[in-house]
Amino acid sequence: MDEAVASFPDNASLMIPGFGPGQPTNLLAALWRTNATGLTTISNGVGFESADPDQKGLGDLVMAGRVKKVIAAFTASTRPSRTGTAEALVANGTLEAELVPQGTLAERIRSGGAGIPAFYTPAGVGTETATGKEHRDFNGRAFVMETALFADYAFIRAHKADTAGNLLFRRAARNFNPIMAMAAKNVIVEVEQPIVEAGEIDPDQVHVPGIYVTTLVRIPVGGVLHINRATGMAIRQTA
Amino acid sequence: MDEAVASFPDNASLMIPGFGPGQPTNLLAALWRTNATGLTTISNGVGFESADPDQKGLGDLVMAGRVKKVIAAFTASTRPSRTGTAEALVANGTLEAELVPQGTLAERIRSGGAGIPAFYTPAGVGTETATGKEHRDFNGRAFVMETALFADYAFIRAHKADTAGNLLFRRAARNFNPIMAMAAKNVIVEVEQPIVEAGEIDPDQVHVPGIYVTTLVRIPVGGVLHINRATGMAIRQTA
Amino acid sequence: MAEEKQPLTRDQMAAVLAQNMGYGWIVNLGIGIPTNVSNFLTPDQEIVLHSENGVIGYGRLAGEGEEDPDIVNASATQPVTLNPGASIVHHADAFAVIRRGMIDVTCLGAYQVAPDGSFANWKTTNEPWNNLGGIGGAMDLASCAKQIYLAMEHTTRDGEPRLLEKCSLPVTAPSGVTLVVTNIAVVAVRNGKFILEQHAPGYTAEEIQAVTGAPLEVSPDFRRVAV
Amino acid sequence: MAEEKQPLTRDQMAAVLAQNMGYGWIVNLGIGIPTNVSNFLTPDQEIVLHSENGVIGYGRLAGEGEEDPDIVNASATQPVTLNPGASIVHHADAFAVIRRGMIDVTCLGAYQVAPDGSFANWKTTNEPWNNLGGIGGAMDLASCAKQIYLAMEHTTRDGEPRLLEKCSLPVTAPSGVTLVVTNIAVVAVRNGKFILEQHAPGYTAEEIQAVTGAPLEVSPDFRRVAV
Repeated sequence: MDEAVASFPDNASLMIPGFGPGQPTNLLAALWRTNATGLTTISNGVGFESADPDQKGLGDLVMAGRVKKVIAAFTASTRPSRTGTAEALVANGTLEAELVPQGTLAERIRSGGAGIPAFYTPAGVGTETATGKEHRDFNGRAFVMETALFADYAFIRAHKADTAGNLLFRRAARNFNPIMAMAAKNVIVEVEQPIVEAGEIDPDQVHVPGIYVTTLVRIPVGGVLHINRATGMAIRQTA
Repeated sequence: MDEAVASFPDNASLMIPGFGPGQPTNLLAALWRTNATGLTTISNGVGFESADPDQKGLGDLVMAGRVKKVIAAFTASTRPSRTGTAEALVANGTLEAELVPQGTLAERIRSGGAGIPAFYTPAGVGTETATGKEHRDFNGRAFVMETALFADYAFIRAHKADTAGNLLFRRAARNFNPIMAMAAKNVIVEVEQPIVEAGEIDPDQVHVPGIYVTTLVRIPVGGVLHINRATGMAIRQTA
Repeated sequence: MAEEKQPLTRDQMAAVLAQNMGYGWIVNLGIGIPTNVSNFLTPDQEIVLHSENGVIGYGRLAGEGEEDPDIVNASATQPVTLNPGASIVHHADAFAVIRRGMIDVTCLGAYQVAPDGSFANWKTTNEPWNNLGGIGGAMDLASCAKQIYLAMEHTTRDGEPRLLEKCSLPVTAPSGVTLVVTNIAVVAVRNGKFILEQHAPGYTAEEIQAVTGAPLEVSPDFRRVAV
Repeated sequence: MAEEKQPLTRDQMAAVLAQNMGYGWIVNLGIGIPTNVSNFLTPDQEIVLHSENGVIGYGRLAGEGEEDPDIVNASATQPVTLNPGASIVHHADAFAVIRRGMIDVTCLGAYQVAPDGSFANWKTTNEPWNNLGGIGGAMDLASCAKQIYLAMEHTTRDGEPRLLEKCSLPVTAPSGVTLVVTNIAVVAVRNGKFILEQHAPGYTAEEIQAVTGAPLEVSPDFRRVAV
């Protein structure tokens, strides 16, 4: 893992998938161990902090001041009683936040991966999130223009992979992974299962074609496979 | 097949996938046997005509004057020596044609299925196909605005399906099928293999979720599975 | 003799939402009370549950020992089961379903709702737009679903009404709410009005109106909830 | 003694195109001569062939008995083989690859080409725009690929030049062509100029210039094709 992120530069933009499952936990922990700073991140939320060195993630990078900007559908807690990770930093001006409706976020990423610089969506029209954005009517309904997102890096969590870089995801761990893998220049993938030879995965079942993938690393024994959110315990790779 | 298209109305819009393989041959032949007319079609090309009643398709519908408008990436032959199906009809004003670059066509269909009314693409900028269309610069490059396509009907050719309507395609027969299945109100599917029970297809392998599908029909014995383009012969369903 | 006052539990509120689903609907359940709705749907309703994370056709919450860490609902943490015929798509395709208008109803939690069908559920202050908040998929859902059902407490902890003439917090959508299920009432939102349809055991229309910040039109069919 | 004049065959033109592919490139082959390129790539080139129909990683044309009716290249009819590691995507995702700029080179047939890198391959008349023609995926490819290689006859059947100062037919793209392989020459397109790089057996630079409608700068490395 450390080798895969060793040359990660400062001030890079990074896509981080995950919606519960599907987070590249091991790559994030490896990034934590580098000195990379000045990150711009694109993710669903700003993430949790963890005392476990193997679970260090976006929340920890944010709190350590290594993130310059977050683009996310959750930049603060929805619960008034609980202050979110990023709020204080944004308030004191050391972190920039861009709050985006989740579907718009997903479509901006998909557009970045599809060479579409901008599109129109109905989401958020009539709310603060659309304030100041360009509006336009189509067939009598108002839409707002949103622009594509494309990053220097994407960290991806796959279930299976072959040596050609073809990726498969499992169940809800798919979420943002395929579209983020399509929307970054350098795509680094941690894989749960042993990497198989090219030709062993049915071409009809591939979720992400190998042409998008830069680096594949299998999660080593002891690496984190899942995190039990109830207990905070990591479930680890055993073989 | 005839039952599946029995209530097909006049003046409907229809998506027709296929790029070589993946054409809903049997549904098109069934549509030929109805009196439906005034069609607007969305497809890659305007299609072939055939003397075989089982291979009657878009080309035949066009030549019979039952199509009002074609939206396609091929509205005329690229070979100067061979006049395309639609050319004479367009010339005498009985057929309207809209010629669209193939990637723009695919993206307009995908946008229709994704609730995106319009998007920007670089394809065709500086050519006749972009003439009169709205242009806009993003990051110093010119793009053209294109609008979504959504149809009343899509005819789909699937390889496998389950009773929940989940669809799988095989190899290059996938082509326009998934995006057209997402971009029409009524989605009628002809299936090559026996339809299996819901639960027998791995959720991770589904190409089109069943929520998009209106009607499923297995291709009956004697129905057309493939057409050998070299010989013009139909390869038929045997069991 | 008046029945004893018995506010609805969170599960009862979820059960009321489940009663209001039509046959074969495609339904999206938001975080909180709505995700519990999956436990109260009956097989004959043939509901397809859709989640922002691309899980289509999930079922009830996973019981002890049934949990699969890769199968969760919109909460991103709550394990659910898959029904036969389930399918998985990526996040952009999950929102393609939403934006195309295929969701018959989205059930969401909320802080405030008004008779024009507007509601607020993503920000708890009126500070100027500062890019802080938790929108999630609520705005996409609220802009595109055919109907919005809300599940919410009838008042704040301090007893202030949450059903108001006009939302005072920034809205999630300027219209679209058709039904509000609270701990003491079921209120339809129709033609710019709140229609009081049902009450929790022991609550009268007058008592519900007293903690509501906008006029309630009492339905001719006003009745006790049946859960 | 002058070598006998021997125009290149279609297969030889495809072989020249194959020689001009870099290691590990992602390549799209258009209908006509370009689709034959798949037969002349060597395994050590590690080329990934991409087709508009969503087939990524196909190999040579299928031989007798190898044909699978569901595996075809961009011609939509020509059966091809799949290499190990192939994958399939739908048509919109196939063009996502193209528009993102991942295609290192697209090989296309053409009617005309000019030193500014513009070319024409979709319409054979100059009639006003009438929505008739066969564009296919050529415009998307031409607008987005890193380079465009053309395979074309050097002249029309009537002997008129096809390499021109300016295309007289409607263009497919206003720029982007970097290499033109004809039946008698290999011409690089660089800095607004045609650079004559190679000749078919027996053809001199003067003879090639005589059937070319724009000045050719003869490369210092001008040589006979090696196929």
